[in-house]
Amino acid sequence: MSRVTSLLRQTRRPGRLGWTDILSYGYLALGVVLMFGPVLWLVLSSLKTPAALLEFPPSFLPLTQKTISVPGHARPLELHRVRLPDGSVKELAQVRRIGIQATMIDPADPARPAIRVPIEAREPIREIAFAWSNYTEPLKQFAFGRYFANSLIVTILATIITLLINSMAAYALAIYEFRGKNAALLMVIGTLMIPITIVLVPVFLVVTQLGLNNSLWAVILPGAATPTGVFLLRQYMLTLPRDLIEAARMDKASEWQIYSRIVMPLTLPALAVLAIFSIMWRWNEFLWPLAVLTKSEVYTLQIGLNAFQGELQTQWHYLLAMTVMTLAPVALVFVFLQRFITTGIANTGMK
Amino acid sequence: MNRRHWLAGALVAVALASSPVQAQTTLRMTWYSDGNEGEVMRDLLNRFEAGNPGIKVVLDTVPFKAINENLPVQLAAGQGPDMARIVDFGGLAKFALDLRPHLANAPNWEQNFGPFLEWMREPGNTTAIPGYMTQLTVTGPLVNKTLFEQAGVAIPGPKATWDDWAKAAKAVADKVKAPYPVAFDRSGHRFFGLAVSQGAKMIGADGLPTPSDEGFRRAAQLIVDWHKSGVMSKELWGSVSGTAYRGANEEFKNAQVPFYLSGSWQIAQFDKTVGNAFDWIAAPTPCGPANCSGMPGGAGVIGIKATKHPAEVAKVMDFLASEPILSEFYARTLFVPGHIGIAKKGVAYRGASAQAAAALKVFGDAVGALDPAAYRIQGNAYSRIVFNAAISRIGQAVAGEITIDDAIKRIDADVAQQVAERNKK
Amino acid sequence: MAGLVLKGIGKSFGPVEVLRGIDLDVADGEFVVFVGPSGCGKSTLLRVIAGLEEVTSGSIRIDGQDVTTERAAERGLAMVFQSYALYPHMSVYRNIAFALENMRLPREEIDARVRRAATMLRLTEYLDRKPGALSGGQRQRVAIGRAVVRDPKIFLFDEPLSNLDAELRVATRKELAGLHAEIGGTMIYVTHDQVEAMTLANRIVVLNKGRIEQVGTPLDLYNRPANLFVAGFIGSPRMNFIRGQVGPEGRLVTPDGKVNLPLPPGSAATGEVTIGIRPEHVAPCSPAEADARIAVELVEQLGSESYLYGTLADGTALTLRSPLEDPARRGEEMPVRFDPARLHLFDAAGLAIRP
Amino acid sequence: MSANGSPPRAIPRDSFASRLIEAVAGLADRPMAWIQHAVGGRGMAYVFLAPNILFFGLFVFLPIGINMAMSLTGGTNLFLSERPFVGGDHYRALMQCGSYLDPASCREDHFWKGVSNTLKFTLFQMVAMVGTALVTALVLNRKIRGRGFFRAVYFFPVLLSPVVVALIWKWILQRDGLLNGAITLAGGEKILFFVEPGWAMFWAVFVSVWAHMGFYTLILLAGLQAIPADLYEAAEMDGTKPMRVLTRITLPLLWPNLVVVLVLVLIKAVQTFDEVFVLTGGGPGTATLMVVQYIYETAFANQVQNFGLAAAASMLLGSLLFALTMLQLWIARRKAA
Repeated sequence: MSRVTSLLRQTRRPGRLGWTDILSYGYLALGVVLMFGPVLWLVLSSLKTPAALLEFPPSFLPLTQKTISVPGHARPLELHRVRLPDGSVKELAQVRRIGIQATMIDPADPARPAIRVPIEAREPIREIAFAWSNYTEPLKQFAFGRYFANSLIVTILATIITLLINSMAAYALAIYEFRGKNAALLMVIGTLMIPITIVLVPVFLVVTQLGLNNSLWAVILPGAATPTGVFLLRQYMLTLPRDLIEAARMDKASEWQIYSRIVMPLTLPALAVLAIFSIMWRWNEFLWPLAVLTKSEVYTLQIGLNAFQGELQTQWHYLLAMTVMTLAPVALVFVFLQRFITTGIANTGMK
Repeated sequence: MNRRHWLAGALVAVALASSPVQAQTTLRMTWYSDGNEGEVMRDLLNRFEAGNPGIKVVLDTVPFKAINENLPVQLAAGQGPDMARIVDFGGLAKFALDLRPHLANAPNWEQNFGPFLEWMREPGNTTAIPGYMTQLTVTGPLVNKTLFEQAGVAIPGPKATWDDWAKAAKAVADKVKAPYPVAFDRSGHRFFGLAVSQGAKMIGADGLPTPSDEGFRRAAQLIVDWHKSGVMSKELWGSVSGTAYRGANEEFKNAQVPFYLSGSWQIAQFDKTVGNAFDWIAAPTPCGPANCSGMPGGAGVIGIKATKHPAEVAKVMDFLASEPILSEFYARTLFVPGHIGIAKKGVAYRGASAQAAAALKVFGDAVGALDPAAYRIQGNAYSRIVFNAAISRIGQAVAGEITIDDAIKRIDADVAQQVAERNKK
Repeated sequence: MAGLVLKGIGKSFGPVEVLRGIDLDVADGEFVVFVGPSGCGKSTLLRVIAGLEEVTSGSIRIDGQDVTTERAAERGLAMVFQSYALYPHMSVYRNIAFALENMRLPREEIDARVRRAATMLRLTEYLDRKPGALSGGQRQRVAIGRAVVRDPKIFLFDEPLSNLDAELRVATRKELAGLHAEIGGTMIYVTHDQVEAMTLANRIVVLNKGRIEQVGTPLDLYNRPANLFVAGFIGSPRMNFIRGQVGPEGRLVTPDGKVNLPLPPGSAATGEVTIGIRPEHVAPCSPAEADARIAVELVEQLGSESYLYGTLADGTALTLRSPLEDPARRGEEMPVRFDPARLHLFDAAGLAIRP
Repeated sequence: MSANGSPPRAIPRDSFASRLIEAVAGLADRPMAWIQHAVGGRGMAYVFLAPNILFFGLFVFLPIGINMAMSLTGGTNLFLSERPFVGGDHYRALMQCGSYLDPASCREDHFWKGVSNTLKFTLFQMVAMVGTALVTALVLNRKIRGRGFFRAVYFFPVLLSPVVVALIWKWILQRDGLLNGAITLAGGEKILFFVEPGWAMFWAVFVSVWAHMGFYTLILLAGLQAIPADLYEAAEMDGTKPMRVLTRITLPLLWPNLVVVLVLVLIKAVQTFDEVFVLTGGGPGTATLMVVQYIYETAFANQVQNFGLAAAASMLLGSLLFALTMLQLWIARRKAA
């Protein structure tokens, strides 16, 4: 019974593995498979040839048809495992296939006359091969470097602006008493729930009137003031001791100095959380950039990458490979800031 | 101080990134790609630039979604490129530039693009030359010959009916355990590939759409019935909502579809990805009570009215639409030509296998067999409204959410409402 | 260094009046302690002086200059907070230097001042540490150091010792006294602990419900409390209060007549009075000398002395201090005598009746 | 914050970030000092608020105003000046229903279907999300070896874009996907997940739980770790049954965090669009068509881009969201009181 209790709290009997522990580890192991598996699947899929991508049942690893060069044949021939009429199984190379009949020869003895095999009797022999061309081809085709740089500029500048103006507003709303404070708070909270998707057209109109179309600012500015950001930072700042701010005031710090030297450094965990979300959001943003960026010089990675989606065809092999490329920076950010993120969220006054 | 310099440098860099240096006349063409046509176009444009040092053409490749969803908004806002590759000719006609005054040889254009120019013009206008066709598409069936052979079922002949094909495909599928005996792209355009042969006209005397005529009903009924009897799988028509497109090309490549109603644009890709896995052919469109016609369609490049350089745009267009260049474009992209002169001469497709070349020939011939009604439907300014309403509602009927009668009532209502909205001034 | 003049200070938070009509003169170099029960307004008054709260009415003059509307930063004061309010992300050095940096003093000047303060407060070896790595007493000294380097016109202390344990509190109290002796600045100190007030102050200001009850030197307050509140607040254990009246023959008598005391000579008291007597001025005695008898309820033995808690016949609690180690047992009845010279009398309004 | 002057959180010593902030902020010291001199210390509140309000005004409030104007005008033109005034036509069209309980009876049946799907999705998702996050948080709250690693594992999908998440799962769940491959391998029949309305909704919920659960787990975990251990020890001394410990100690003390999670899940669920759209395309039929998808398609994907109708629908959705926000505020107030 106390073991069940311990499931509900944090202590484990030292040195003993109870069934609750086994249950927990089982759950966690399942979690690892469930959480990482799909992403691993994406990565492996991105290394498959277009044909292998569509195969069923799908193979986990990227496999391709094994071929062999046979003297007397200009092109390498496909290798198959063939069940012969006498019941024996042999590895043969396919010279040609017409309808449901395949013509095959023994690669070890190409001089022997070819035999005809019904196609059900042969099974392709395959080997692991990574289709790196999924990566190299699109890199040649589209200006990955430029799109990457644009995405980077958008992400970094937008995040800096977001952090700055939202923390300033949060500071004003957390620290000062002033006329209109409640109205400002209500405005912030009232718009907390409005998704940008539903006001896309009016925002487009505003941006167009400001003459920002086809400039990265059109992507950077509109989302910079986020109610979520203000709300999150304000909640955190409310937990800072007022004494600190008053002490700073006694120490002849100007209001700006109090904000920048005292409050900002102490709000770092919350800022880190907002930064992470801003980075993720900006890096992944698609619908809005698509609406305001039409010149390829200013494309972000997401637009460039989705250009593989045509009207009638989607070049999945390229799309998946480029998706993996855009995931790489995300994974990096995650690896380096993981601790910050996880402890940061825990501490952001989400209470 | 250093820090400040660095910051200023960064800001300048950003400013530069967002305002490119203007060299000569730079024209922009918004483009989308299904396959290699973007590369080919770039190559041709390079050739143009070499011959015309004063003009530079930038190709802005976007997801197709942006062509249909964002480009209209950008054009409406007075933004947008100098040229664009589009498919909704009727919807964007009001933004199109009339190239005629700037063209060296306008009659030549009329001669070779005549029927398609009508698609691109605003209603009532009979003279404008808005652009040219980067491809003509024509709907038609692609057949997995190997599956038919494995099942031992004979492939229906040239004048076979829809019913013949449905029966044959079902028989094949049952034998070889293919989950999709008949597959249709979930697309209004493809639906009309069936509906035209059932006698659908779509357009009333006043030029406004009247979707639910007899032929339309018959076609809709057929689609729903085929789903009920297992000839079609709900996977395509029943699995998504609204106007979403779903193709069965992946399933076809995986040898799960004996009969796939799609169109000429699939050929290049199938040639590349099916490879040696099975044999496939293109077949003529099956016959209905009215005719054996499929639907024409296609994509074209138009000039945009708001351009500051109409003469230069015309120059580029003239180059791209010229016979040798366009012929090369079709040949390298394996597109069915949307140029009457080239179509007559035939295109020497490059790098196409015998199989693909044969299929292209079938589709080329199919162009000749198109019913005038099919052209009228494609050229009507409201056609896409009807296409979208049709798949959205028939999709619901296929999913079993509404009856076919309700679906048709809804289609009429949807179309009427949208037409009214468009004509609200 | 500077003096401080408060005139008619009033402060309200919405409908709640926290301070009313405070008048106070603090001389240059004086150590003034504000005491009072919690909620009496002493901290608010300190914050008003600091400039952290705006007054609702009245004026504040520092060094002869009206600073009523000036912000905290401009008043040239330094404050030590109850929580110390050290900047957790800065080293001790930066904590102390922060204000000097804000004043844009030259680097060398800042460094010299910080080091001088650190030496004085024995913080030199901790200058690189973050406040989180310091003990309570060290943090306290950093907070003081932060105030000292500024060379402020007035030092303000807001219950600076309340977060220290008893032993450290006594030690730090002495250090503070030493500091005042050494630098001689004007200091205003808020506490609810009367021992701190008594030991540190030149003058004590007793506050209650937003008003000043009495201002005076510690002994003044102890020996001549102006009213019942001050009498009860200053001194520990607190003063005994017995309800009584001035009898016809000029004696103080309780309603039940069991206590009967001579009226102090020259007293003007008449009618209903409250008799106040501190525990140390009540002593056990022989039955013959007794002014009253108490039933002993609790005996606290502190070693050097003992406190006896008992009740008079009418139930009034009475505490007395006895130098004896074992003066009585619980339940015993004990005769006690009051020192007649140390009786305090208060009228019905609670004001002291002075001869 | 404890009163003994300990730092509020462990801050890395003179971290690079704080030094950077300090250096950059230093550049603004003098200008800001002048501004403060001009507007006074209290006026600085408005100065701090100003940039945000400016951005908010330009990119949130102005658009909402334009949206409102758009909802009262018709046609396909973009600029308000070119759009004819139609009054409440769009609202009337949206509200025209035989019965509000039956979306099919409405003129704009897809709008109401979207509303009803969104409500369904929100309800299922809230239960599933909070349930899974709670269980995961409880497990992670134990003294588990490699806790940081597992915490990261569950959090990782939060960082993926909704489109990528949906793409991955679509790839897994389609007829010829990984899951059906596994089912076939195990001897089962392929399941057409996107053809069965029930399955489609299930996977829509599942995938969104998969993608966002990690975030809520962390919030709940923080709450669990804030519960004093001696409460559990006291409960154990009292011989409290484990279920009672959960229901009488853990859950009540976790309540504030649970409220936050519930509210956030609610907000996100109502806004759901791209994730579900890419995964199921709103199908089968219209079984997973969300209201935001309806708005998006009305404004963009339909050939006649009906900005007016979309704007009207978004105003309706907006008011619903506003009401929900106020409800949240009210709950928060009550909690505080």
